[in-house]
Amino acid sequence: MTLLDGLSLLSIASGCFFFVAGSVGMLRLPDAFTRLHALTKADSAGLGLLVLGLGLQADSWWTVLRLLLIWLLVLLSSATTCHLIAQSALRRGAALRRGDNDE
Amino acid sequence: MPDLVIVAPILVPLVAGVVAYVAGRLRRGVAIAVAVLQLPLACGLAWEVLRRGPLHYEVGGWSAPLGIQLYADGLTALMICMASIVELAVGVYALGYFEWTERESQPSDHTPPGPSATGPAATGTTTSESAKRSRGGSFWPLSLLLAGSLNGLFLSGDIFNLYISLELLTLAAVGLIGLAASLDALAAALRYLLIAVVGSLFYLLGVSFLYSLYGTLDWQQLAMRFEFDFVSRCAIVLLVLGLLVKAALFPLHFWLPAAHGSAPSPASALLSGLVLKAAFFVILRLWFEVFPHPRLALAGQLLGGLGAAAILWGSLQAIRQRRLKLLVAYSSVAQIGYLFLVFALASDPAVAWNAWSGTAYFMLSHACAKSAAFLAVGSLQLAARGGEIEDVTGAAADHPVTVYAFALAGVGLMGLPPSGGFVAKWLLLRAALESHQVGLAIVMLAGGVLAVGYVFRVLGRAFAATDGAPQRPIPRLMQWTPLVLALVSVGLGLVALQPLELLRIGAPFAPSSSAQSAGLSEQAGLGEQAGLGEQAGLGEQAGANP
Amino acid sequence: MRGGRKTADRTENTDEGIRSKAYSHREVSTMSPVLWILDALFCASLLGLAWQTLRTRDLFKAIVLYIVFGLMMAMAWARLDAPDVALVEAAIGAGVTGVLLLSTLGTLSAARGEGSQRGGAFASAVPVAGLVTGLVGCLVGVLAVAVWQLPVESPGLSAAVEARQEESGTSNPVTAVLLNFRAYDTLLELTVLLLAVLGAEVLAGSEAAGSEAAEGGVAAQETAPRQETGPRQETGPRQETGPRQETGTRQGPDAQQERPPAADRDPVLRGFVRLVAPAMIVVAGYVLWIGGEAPGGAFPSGAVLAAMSFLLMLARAEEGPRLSRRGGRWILVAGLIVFWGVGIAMLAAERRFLEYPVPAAKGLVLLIEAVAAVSIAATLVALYRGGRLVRRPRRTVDSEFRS
Amino acid sequence: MTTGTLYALCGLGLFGIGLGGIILRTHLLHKIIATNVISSGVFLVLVALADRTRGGRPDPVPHAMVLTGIVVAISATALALGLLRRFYRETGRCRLPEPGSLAPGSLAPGSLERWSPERRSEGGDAEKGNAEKGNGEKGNAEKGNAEKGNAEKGNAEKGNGGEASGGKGDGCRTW
Repeated sequence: MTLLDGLSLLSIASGCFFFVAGSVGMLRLPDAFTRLHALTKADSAGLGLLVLGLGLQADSWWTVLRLLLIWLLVLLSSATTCHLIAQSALRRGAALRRGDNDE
Repeated sequence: MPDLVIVAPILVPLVAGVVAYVAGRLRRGVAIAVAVLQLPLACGLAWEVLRRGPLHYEVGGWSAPLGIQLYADGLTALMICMASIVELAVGVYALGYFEWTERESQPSDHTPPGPSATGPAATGTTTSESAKRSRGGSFWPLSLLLAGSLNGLFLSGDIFNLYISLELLTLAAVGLIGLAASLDALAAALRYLLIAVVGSLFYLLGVSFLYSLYGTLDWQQLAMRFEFDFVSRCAIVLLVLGLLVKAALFPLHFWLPAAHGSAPSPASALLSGLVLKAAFFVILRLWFEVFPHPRLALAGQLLGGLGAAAILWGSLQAIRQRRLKLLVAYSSVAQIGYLFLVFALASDPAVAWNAWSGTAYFMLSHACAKSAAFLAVGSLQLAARGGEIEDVTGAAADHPVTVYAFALAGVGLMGLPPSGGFVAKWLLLRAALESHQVGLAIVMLAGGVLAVGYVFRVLGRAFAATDGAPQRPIPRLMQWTPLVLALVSVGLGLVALQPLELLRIGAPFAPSSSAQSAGLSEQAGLGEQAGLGEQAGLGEQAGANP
Repeated sequence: MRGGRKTADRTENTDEGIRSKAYSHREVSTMSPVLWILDALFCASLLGLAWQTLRTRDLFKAIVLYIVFGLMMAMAWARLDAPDVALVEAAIGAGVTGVLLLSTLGTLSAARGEGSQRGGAFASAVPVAGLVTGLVGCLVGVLAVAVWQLPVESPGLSAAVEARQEESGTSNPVTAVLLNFRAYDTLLELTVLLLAVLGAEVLAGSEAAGSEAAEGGVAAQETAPRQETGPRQETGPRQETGPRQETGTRQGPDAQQERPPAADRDPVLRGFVRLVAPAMIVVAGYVLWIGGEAPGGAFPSGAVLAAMSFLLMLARAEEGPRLSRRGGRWILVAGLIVFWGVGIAMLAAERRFLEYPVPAAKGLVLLIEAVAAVSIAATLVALYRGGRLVRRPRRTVDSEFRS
Repeated sequence: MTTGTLYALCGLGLFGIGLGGIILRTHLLHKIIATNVISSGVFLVLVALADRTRGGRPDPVPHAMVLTGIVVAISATALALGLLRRFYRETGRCRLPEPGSLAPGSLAPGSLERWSPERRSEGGDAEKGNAEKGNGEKGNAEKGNAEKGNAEKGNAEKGNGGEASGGKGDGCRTW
């Protein structure tokens, strides 16, 4: 196992950790906004680390570029979705209480 | 050009369906033109099959395991002829039907709204008016696509292609039921859709088993490779179960009466006359030509038993109904039962040909008779402004032609001579008696008697003295089309020889010529055994050298 | 064991990067115990998701679970070496189905101003449920035995496909099967889509007294004109639209959230759409083009285009090119027309139906796919909008179209 | 056990779960989701069984079949959802009546009550009841229109008379 492999493994593992943490947060946190917070963390940081890990393994720059593109798109869309959900939750007055069916 | 003969029955209606979808006001003309065109196309196919024996056509030029093969034998040709006859009649009838229903309902739209209908409702009616027009309009592309899918199904030589055809039929049928826009129709369409989709998925699961076992989807290749092992038996169960739901055999028939009873009458005629037959056709094909095995006999007995139960149950329910269309729909439940008797009867090779050809003939004559019955009932219902059997009281005075059409269709349903139904039942009865399955023979006779019961319930009311209020006039088209179709169903009894000869080509059973000719000459009263023998010989020859 | 199958025999004439992405797991697919356990876990989670989807009473939860299930299915396809299926499953199986389900739920629960709707009880009493479970269990058990008994190797047709690949005009075997060897199936499949649109249109459009009403008795329970009073009305989004519906397109995947038409003034969403929509068109084109050689093709491409349209609708930016209703219909059937046209042209050239000449095959396949992709996208949008591609007909068009 | 077999068994499991769901769940949306689960299961079996080919390459034919199947499934789903929306809009309910109970002729006098009121309360929420009540009223008003189409008697009594004729055993009218 080379150093590159090790780094890649580390990065992927920590990415997975973010995803797990995000999922746990999604399930455990009390209201829509904090849950969103957890989710977007998983999306941005977790996926970023995964992309990093995979990019280290990729055999061409072309692939790295595409991985980055994927990450960028997910960042964009998750930010937008998060914004929309939060806005709609605000409007519905779902703030800071335990919502069963909000998101 | 002979190749065109086999592609055209699929190509023409499907393309016309697409054209009708975009054609706007031309759609009616397109639909009728195609319906008229289809009859010569079907006859051309039958002629080619008679002349050259079973036809094969490799779509895209790829041979069977890789590509899809179209296949036409006598049974296919007969089915396509059946479909084109019924579609033509229904198309012509629908011309009158939709025009009339639109015209009839328009004045009431324009009347000042009653107290319940306030301002918004009034705008609602204008919306509804245009919607209604386009709805009548949707009938044409739907029925054309239905026609094309049916022909595609009859011609298909590929079990996965059959799956798609079945789904096409399902969706087209749901659209047609939905045209009625009544609440019954909505609920019935939903139930039918869910059930039919699950049925298709059962079928598809069976297909996946067969494919993974034999590595081909072509049913003729399957037939050659078929082994009767455990996995194959599971596949048979899945395929047949899925198709049984669509063919509405007795315990699985529960969706049928509501669906066929609530669709617009032309749609009911198509659904009852043709779509049910399509699923049965696939079972018939697979059972006798792909999986034939002595050990299927027991399962065949089971299906036959269910068929017998369907005859009794459907007929009794039909007698109990208060609504005209439900009566006719339950009659379909019963008549489907007759078709399934073949699986019990054909287990005896000596009578297999009689049973099989009788069943095929039954499909043909029932398609005509049942469609005619639905069309006639649709006219009566419109004329009487009500769908109850009570409502048609005295209809015979105002609409003799329509009532006569229903009576003639009833003759076909009851199986009285000289109708096509009689020929079919005769063949089936002989098969039952010769294979000593007296029970089935009794059920068949009982079914005939019960059919007399429900047909005469309607006729009795129609001929009863009327209590005054004259019925609405209905367009000529809607009076005469059912009559013509009913006459065809009766006439089928007189020209039984040609269709039966057609059936012979590519049939799974070698006709046992003695029983065949004896049976036919007796019933048809023709007494030209020699001629028949000759014809049979010719047919066999034609089958032998394509 | 799948160890035997490897990538060695693939004709590698395409972009290496894509290959290694799409088929990368093949290298590791020797059946190690670890992998086996992972597979088993994966299957278990699929089953668990399906179970939860159908068990939960909260319909919103059920739909979300179903979407997750669809995405997991996409991964299962990838695991089973079916990247083409994975693409379509993710886009159509999970994505579009999810959108349709959610928007329907929106209509259902909008009536009561609730965010979610209870799914109601199970159909029957415990003994019946037990009986059903038992029967289904028996059926599945028997089938499982059958699967178990299947020979380890299936005959399959991969060799046959490979042998004729050269003549098919495409080097992606799935595209070859879909658009050449079994093109007839695909043609019928496009017809299925058309029928669905037709049916949806019939259902959404027929508000009026039915023909059965005129026929008499069959209880013609007519719908209220859309402007009904009653509890359903104060809701935001309505899904069904008659031909004259003027309220535009407020509903989106999150229609049940009762959003006021805020998207107009929502700069974030608009900005996002402005950025992403062109990219999606490029992606759709790329997926279409690459379908000739690698996973992709008309269906995923059409799904991407449809997704873009949903986004545009969500951002209320859909005005775009003005279309008449008839124009919309032409777009819906364009794929079918081209497909049939090619088939008939082959007949006219004394070939068999859909028998492409080998040198022209590539071009024809691409032509059919390109048009079909647009039609598929249009169809998916139309299905979402109750059978019509064009929602707001101008009056003139509407009256012209009334025949 | 090979991967193919494992996934095929999983597909069968999905098939079974979906089948149970479609039979046991009453809400139509659930039923529609259940058909989709069933179809996913069948597709999984189809591909997984064909995954066990000799040559080593996956067999593209089942893949193409599944692609077709997915498209067919979405078509059927979309149509079913269209029907459901329409059905809901007109009845305010999301469940199918018992087979035959809606078909007016076959409706026994008592059978209407058999499925409407108790199902109505079964959702356990009052709002639904309200929605339906409002709906029912509207339905009556609307019936006036519909019946004019039928009977051409176009006067107000007929509209009100709808309720009376509902007693004739016409499943839809008493809502």
